[in-house]
Amino acid sequence: MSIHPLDPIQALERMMLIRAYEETLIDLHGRGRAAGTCTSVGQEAPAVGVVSALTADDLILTNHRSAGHLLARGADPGRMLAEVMGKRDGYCGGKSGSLHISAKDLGVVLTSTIVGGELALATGVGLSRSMLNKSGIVACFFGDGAATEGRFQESLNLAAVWKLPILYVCENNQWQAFVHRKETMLADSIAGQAEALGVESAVVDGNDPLAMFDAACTAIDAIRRTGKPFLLEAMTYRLRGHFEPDDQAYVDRTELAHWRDRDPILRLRARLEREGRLSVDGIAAIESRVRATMEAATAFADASPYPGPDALTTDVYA
Amino acid sequence: MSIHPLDPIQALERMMLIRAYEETLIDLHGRGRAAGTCTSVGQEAPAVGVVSALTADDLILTNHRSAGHLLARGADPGRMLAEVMGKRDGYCGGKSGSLHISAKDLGVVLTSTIVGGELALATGVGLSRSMLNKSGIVACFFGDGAATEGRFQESLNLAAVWKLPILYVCENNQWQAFVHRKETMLADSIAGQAEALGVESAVVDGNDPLAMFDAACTAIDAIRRTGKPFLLEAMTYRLRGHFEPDDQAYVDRTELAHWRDRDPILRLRARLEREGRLSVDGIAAIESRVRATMEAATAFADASPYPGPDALTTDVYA
Amino acid sequence: MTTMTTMTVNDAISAALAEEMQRDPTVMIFGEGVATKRRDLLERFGAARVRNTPLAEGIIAGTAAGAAATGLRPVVDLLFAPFLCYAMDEIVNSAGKLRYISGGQFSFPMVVLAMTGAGWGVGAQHNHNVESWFVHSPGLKIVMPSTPADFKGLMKAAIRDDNPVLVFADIALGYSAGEVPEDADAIPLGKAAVRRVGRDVTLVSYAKTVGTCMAAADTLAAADIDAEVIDLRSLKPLDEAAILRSVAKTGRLVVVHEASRLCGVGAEIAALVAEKAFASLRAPVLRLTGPDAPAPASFPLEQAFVPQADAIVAAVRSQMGG
Amino acid sequence: MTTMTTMTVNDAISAALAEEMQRDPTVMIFGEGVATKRRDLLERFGAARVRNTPLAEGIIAGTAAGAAATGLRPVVDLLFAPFLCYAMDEIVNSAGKLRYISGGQFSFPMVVLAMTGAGWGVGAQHNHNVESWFVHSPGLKIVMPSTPADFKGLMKAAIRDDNPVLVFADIALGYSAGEVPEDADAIPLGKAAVRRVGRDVTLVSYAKTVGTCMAAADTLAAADIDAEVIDLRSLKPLDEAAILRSVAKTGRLVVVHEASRLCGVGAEIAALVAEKAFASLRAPVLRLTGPDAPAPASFPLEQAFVPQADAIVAAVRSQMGG
Ligand SMILES: Cc1ncc(C[n+]2csc(CCOP(=O)(O)OP(=O)(O)O)c2C)c(N)n1
Ligand SMILES: Cc1ncc(C[n+]2csc(CCOP(=O)(O)OP(=O)(O)O)c2C)c(N)n1
Ligand SMILES: [Mg+2]
Ligand SMILES: [Mg+2]
Repeated sequence: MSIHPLDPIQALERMMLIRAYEETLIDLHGRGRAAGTCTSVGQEAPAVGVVSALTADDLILTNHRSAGHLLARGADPGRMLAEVMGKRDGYCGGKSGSLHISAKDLGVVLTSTIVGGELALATGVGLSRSMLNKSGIVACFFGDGAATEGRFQESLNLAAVWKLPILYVCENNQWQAFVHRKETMLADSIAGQAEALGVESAVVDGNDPLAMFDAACTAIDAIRRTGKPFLLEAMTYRLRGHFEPDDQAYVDRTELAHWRDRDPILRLRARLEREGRLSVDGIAAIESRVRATMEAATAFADASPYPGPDALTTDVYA
Repeated sequence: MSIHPLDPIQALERMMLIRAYEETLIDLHGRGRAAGTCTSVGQEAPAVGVVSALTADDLILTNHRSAGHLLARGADPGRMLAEVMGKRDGYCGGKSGSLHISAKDLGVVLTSTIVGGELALATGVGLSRSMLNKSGIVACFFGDGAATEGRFQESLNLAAVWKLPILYVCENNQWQAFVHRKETMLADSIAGQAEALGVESAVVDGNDPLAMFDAACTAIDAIRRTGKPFLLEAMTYRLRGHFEPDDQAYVDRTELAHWRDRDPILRLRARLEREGRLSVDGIAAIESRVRATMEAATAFADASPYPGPDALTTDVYA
Repeated sequence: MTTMTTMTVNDAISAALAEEMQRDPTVMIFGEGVATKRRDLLERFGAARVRNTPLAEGIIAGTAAGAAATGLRPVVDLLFAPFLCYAMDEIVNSAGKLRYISGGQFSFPMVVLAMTGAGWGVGAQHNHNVESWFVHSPGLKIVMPSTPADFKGLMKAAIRDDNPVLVFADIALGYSAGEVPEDADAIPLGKAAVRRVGRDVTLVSYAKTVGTCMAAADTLAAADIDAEVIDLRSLKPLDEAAILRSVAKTGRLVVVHEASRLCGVGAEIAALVAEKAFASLRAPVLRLTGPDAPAPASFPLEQAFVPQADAIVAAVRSQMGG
Repeated sequence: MTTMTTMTVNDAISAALAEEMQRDPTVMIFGEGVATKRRDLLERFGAARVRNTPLAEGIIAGTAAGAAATGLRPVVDLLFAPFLCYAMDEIVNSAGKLRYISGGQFSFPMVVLAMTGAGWGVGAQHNHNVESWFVHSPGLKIVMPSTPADFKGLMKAAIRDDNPVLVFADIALGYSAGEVPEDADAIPLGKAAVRRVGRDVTLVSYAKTVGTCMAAADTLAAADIDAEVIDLRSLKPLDEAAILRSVAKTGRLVVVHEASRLCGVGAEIAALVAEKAFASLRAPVLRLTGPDAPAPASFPLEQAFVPQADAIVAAVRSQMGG
């Protein structure tokens, strides 16, 4: 099943919506109205690039930094904000909060805040795809830190041996909470481990949504053709702290500056302007649409009631 | 610290002692006097080759198939048999049984029957070597099955990042209980994973104790020189069942026959005879020494009393 | 009238697996050596539904959870209870919690099978009765039967249940035989069985120590002490009504299990009765359990680890004030 | 006379770490972000003794166990209790059992630190009170203090103990301040503290709900009901004598904790009393605990998860027959 090419203007708008969503959350958190949350600021490209390459029957598993993946999949920012605020209209009725949002109707099976949980369950979702002869593949987003949990090896190895249709997407953002990636592994890339396990892989510029989209299309074609898993490693950077609040005092200033210059949104926008494909009015129009969307979303979430006390013990057992 | 070369005649005698020990156990088990045990029949070469390359202050961690490693280290077969039979004079007072024998005075820190336990603790033993400025290194024996547990990746990665003096020895015996290795991994060797994690490795003929000894000496020199871990992968074969009893009905006959022809003991013996270094009397002398040792060991274990009932709850807490 | 066949506990588990796989094509089983050891299932249902796995309990359980959330009903054999320690995250944090966390969007119909208990003499890394960990954890169900018929019926119910169910098999019972109804259907989870009706004291147990309680009851009967023996069968849901009904009648309770004492299932039952049957209690509630120690390998020590019939008799006599 | 300083629970833990690392060069600490978040310790004791690790709880705990068996006294910070699920094998099957399995040849002097409990609002994969799992497991000790002074003293004792000790920090208490003696030494493991002396009812608790019990006691006092409040501090060893002494006096027991009910520490205490203080019991033993559900993220639900003072008051009134 082929995907129409990714319109760079649309990609830009999606990335800007994700950024605006996170900035809304940061603001809400600052005003004590949202619990600690991990933002995807700086990592919008893998989300938009990869998710745009998926079809409706593909399934997604992701980690604690999942807002971009959800929004790129078309999730309602209002229901997402409501969930973060623990409101009844959140995707999980307020029981998840920001860190485990799943949305069955969008094919988002899991946001795991147990680092590695997404890797552990992805094989099962891939297994059900093949056992039930479903056409969909599974996209599993995880971080470079998750790649140091043994589940990474276990998941890729089982997917390789059982030929499971899984697109593994590692967002190598150089940080694992308060630890720099270089403190946790000798290699600069995890792709070598995938190769050693017999899983094909590609390392991609994780701050370029178009490059991510193309790489994802190629990988997904290979998965559909061979039935085998594939690993995409997106080289990107966590521009904000691990969670809110985090002053990033432990982050090397030059490294941060280097990556700020490569902000995926500014980069794509500059390129499109340079190529004369994005006018001042064009960008203004996008900005106002995004602003309107987030204002409506915030209003919706604010208006949503908290779940009633009975919700404390519902949904525990079938 | 250098090791005098390994005398092939001594190597042969040690391997024959290990084989005789296992055959004694099989016999005891057959007569209902020892609980289920995993024998090392066919895997005597890595034990004798690697352990002979260790010095007195090196430490050993191993897995459920540890009789060879213990005997090569000079363990008393009488105390080992007593442990298997749950007797008071066993290395662990009968509390371990066959599957977890440790011997502090021999530097054998752990026999883990949790597959992967030896990999999980080895890094800590390596850490204490470097923190306490001990000259010894750590030898960690594990199987190809253990290499499919995530702890394998976690252990090698931490050892690489922290530069821990660990000699990882994978006895790739082609089987993981009742599952053939090929059902559990795509590659024929796990060395590629070590390389991907930045751990140097070598694949060795695991049915040749002299080759194992030489490879171990080279690896240990590298570890002492660089402080970094090293992986040796011994290609060998489990000639008996997973544990006693096991009719091996699930084992391919040609594969088994192929490896029986490469029995490490018969091979070395034939070679030494061919080279005229082992006479008929010589082999007879070894055989009678081994027989005498095992007869004495069995008598010792038989004579040893069971622990008293109070032992049930001693040694739980310090 | 239903005809009976005699089969062992292991055969009862196999029969339940075969019947449920026959009944429902989404049921499958995998684990270390499963396809090798269950050749019959492999030949009957094929290599896709009966699989060997790499040696990695975490991904086995995680794969089961992911498959369960998206349309399959996996059964995983994790071999021995201590090995579940490698799969705790997948069982507790994922399978047990994600229905709730997702606000009920996803279900986790999966079964985790494991052996435990004294009998093989291979020590504490194969033998550790950890069932109470899972009773304490939300979203899970736990069964630990004592008869072939219950193993078959509860295994079938576990496979059909839409929640994650852990089935613990007491290794000492594996080859014990018993009658199983030919047309046995699922036995509902959460229902205890009264193995012996009595009026003087209630003995509550599960797994192999149910037999120990029956033996103690016979000895007590000879001394005109009439013990009621309750086999819990399911540890979660717990059949509180059956326990309270019996204690209301007898006024005396002894809980017996091999798992160690502190925060075990016996503690829960004693606490339940101390709250909800307080008025009918006529004697201290007693627990006979394994010690707070790892399981020893040495045969005589391993035997001593398990509560014995004479200790139960002595406990009851002390309650009867004799 | 000892001078007092006021410090938070988090500061008390840091102070204990610094003092023990100063006292004993074999003490070290590592974990995800430990060197980043504990800059003070890093600068004072160096990069060899204060380390960041890869994100892998299993190998962190296993490394601690291996190091403890061979001469070091590691402290590992596993961050949040649910993450211990990735380290269960190393904690339970290795650290907890290998002294016994080895016939006493090896010791495992290590400390595992983790936060848990309601208060942050981030849900069930960060908040799960699993302390009773470890109470049930042999070879481990568990502390869960409620005051800065106890955190400091028990943390020091945990580091000096030759057994593996788990220290659970109730996240809601992290920034709560209290007086800590300047020259505070280790507080022995296994000793409860009587926070309030009373004669009518015994309230037993630990961690944040000790404060809830104190509040309830004040309300009860206004109604001339005199509650004794016991803070367990250590969950294993459990100070059985302190509990039995109090219940022998009051004849009434209410156990309060945030962990869920089934097979929790409250079950153990209720069972203990139903056996050993049966004669003095004048009312049903009650437990007020978190529900058998994962921890919700939603603020009002998270608050509702934790036992409240008015519920304790109502429980006691029911015991007083009114
Ligand atoms: C099992 C587990 N351990 C630790 C944590 C705490 N934690 C949350 S996110 C995080 C860092 C994850 O790093 P990475 O996988 O690279 O993802 P990133 O945050 O960089 O996107 C840590 C340590 C957790 N949630 N789960
Ligand atoms: C964690 C764990 N899972 C499963 C087992 C059961 N088991 C014991 S040995 C074994 C096979 C181990 O294979 P490998 O690591 O290759 O060692 P080998 O037996 O071949 O020497 C298995 C599955 C175990 N002891 N521990
Ligand atoms: Mg990262
Ligand atoms: Mg093997």
